[in-house]
Amino acid sequence: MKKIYTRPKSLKRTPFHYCPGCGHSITHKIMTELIDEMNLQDKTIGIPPPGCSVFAYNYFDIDMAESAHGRGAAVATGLKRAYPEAIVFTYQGDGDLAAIGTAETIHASNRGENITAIFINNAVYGMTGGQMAPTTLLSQKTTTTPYGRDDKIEGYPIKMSEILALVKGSAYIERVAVNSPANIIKAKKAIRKAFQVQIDCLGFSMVEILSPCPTNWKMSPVESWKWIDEVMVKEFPLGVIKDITGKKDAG
Amino acid sequence: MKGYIEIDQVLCKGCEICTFFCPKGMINSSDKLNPSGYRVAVFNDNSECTGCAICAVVCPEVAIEVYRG
Amino acid sequence: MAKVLMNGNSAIGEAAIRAGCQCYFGYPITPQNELTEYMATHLSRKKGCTFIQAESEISAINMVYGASLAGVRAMTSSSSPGISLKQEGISYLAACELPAVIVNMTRGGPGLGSISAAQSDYFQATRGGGHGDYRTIVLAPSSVQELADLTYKAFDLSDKYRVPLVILGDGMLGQMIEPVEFSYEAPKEPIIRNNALRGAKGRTSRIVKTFTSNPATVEEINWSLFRRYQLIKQEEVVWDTFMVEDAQLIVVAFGIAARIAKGAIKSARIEGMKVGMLRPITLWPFPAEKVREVANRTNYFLVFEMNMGQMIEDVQLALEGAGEVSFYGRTGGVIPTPNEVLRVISRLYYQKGLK
Amino acid sequence: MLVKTIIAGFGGQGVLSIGLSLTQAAMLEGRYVTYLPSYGAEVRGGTANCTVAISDEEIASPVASTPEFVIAMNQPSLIRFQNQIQSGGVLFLNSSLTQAEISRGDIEVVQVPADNIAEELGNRKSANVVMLGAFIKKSNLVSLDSVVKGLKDTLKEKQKLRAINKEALITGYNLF
Repeated sequence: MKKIYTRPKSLKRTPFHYCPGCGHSITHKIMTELIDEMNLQDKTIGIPPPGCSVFAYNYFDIDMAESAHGRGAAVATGLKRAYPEAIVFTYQGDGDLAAIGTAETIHASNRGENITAIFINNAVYGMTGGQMAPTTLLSQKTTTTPYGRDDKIEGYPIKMSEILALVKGSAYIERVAVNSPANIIKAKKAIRKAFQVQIDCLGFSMVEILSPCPTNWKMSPVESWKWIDEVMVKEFPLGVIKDITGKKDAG
Repeated sequence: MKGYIEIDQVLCKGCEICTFFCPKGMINSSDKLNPSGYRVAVFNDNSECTGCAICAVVCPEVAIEVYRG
Repeated sequence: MAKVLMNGNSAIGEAAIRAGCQCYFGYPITPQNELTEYMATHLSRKKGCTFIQAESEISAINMVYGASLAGVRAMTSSSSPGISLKQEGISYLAACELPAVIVNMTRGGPGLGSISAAQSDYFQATRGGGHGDYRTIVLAPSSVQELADLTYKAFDLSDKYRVPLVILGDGMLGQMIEPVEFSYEAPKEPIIRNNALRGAKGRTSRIVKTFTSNPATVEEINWSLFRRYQLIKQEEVVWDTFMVEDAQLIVVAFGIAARIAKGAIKSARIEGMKVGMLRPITLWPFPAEKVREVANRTNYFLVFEMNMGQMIEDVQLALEGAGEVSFYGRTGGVIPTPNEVLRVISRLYYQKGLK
Repeated sequence: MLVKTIIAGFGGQGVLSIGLSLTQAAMLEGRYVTYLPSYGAEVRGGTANCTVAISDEEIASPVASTPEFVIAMNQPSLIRFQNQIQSGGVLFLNSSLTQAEISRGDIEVVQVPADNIAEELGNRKSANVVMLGAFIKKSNLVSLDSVVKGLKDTLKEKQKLRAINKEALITGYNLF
């Protein structure tokens, strides 16, 4: 029999430190699969953030550089402008991209920086221990919204994809989820397209990934994957939010 | 038997995602603990596996290799 | 090349381009805007070069970080409140051993302060400025010509030691126009450092990071930085002296204050007072040894700064009690006159019974 | 010998540009020279001004707290700077736009109807250059030749403007 599914070449043989059922692991996997399939290993540079995925460089077998919290888009901007031949992606969580780094993200997008943001939205601050994120759902309990997020106090879950779609320099924005075989395949397609948009120099691309965090959601892995379908997508609907390419799928 | 899978017992974290998604119910969690202390998944090799690779697609740990033939 | 008239801010820009600076990222703040504007005019059109007016000082310094990752010469500039915002990025640059040139055209503080010239960011510049155990090399020019000369030197030094470097000027230096001569030609080929992140082609992948879950590893990083800082202290201390040989009173001053002090000292000499000056050009590493050497000849020091007394602490540390240190300072952006400093010198000379 | 001059007027009167011409001329003569503009919010106030320091040795401070010379191109500048001039210093007044009410007896006042002369020459905008001509003659700070050469350097492309300015400069110079 033939081996039809195995570990991607650009994924190092290091066990993930992520919790069981975590969406980071899935995302790393499909990204490294794409880096292999698109033959990008020797020109891709990743900018992981502080947070759970700070150790992403232990897994991606590509050049990577840590950035300060929220500054990924600015670091990627400097890197890409200094070395335009590189394929540069930021890997950012919701606190990173949608709170502390909102300005950097919106302006990099508005300048049409030819970079790709991989935006992990799990509605919670993971590494610091389950505090409220800008994307935490209303009435969702976190360690800093112990009675549930209240819009009168904490405001509303912020929708970065919709915001960035309004910004003229953005080229491609899609929201996906990594909580089922079909969704994972769609997520991979979206990231492929985002990379292709960058290769074609069309401007800023972002894939928002609804990503399970069983530990901080206080659920089993399977429950957390279901919760995305049952609850989270109602606030964050999946699909292409902006696409200037006019093509349904990328090459 | 159309296909089979190999589960890396070191990488597996026993999250049971594969168990949940396997269309044929071929993967079960076991009582076996791996070096990290997780109850690892085991493949029930009774020839119903089609090698569809859904388990591998969803496996967060990239612990599953799929064979088909 | 013949001398041209240029303001200090533009002179830095021209010198930076000639030093091979390929990327400039800035955010407007008075009194350094001429530098940002100079780069917008002259760097942005150069082949392979980048100018971006960033959305904030924080973004600008992080863009510098990104460009430095790619191995090119990059710089940013700002003035005091903006430099405070850049400290996050400077700490990361230091931790990741990434070169960068950061210009601070200091203005009055704290807070929004004034837009006039001040030297109140001495502590911030010479003590690292951000979080963690690190230093930046700090150069303190006192004329437009020296701004240009030290800007060339800045890129070389920063690259050589892989540490971020701060040019600590002030609002007046940035604004004033003086004749300046540029002695370098811009390199024909871009300068790309080794070990840059430019894709793992034909080599193993490379990681630039500082965070680890192992404190001992971070301690090792700190030791490695510390050893480099020790080397810089040994190799790169620069100062200037003026009439110290027979001086009974030594004025210690840097940057624009040193210039003002020099005028006062010339007048004092005419009046028969034996006064000299020691001017640190590298504020970090501080010329402590030179201070001690001068102290072999006289016990009396006057530290003159445009702040409430910051460099005085380095002078006192250097002397370890071996001299008597007085202080005169104006702050908030008030610019003292040479005559004012002359009066302080005269009073001190008389009070200490110097002849 | 260190000599400091403050040149002040409305924004748009060209006070900064004649300051630069003076600085350029001093540089061409191999002197030490500094030029310091007023900057920031101040520029949008009543006056724009700059300080030019010319010396045979290094210049300690580009700031003039007590300048030897002041050129006041308008009334607010006159009011603001007349008390700063050194005793024995010279105040150059654009008498076309100022009413001299000099309260000091220890300074010399030189009246130059710069705007009127410039108007007669057919270009009122060159009033500043008329004043510069008068200033360099009276102050003897730099030579006419150096200023003409400096103008040539600073106004490379603008030939027509250079001719107008040269005429204005020489007219001002020949007033005294």
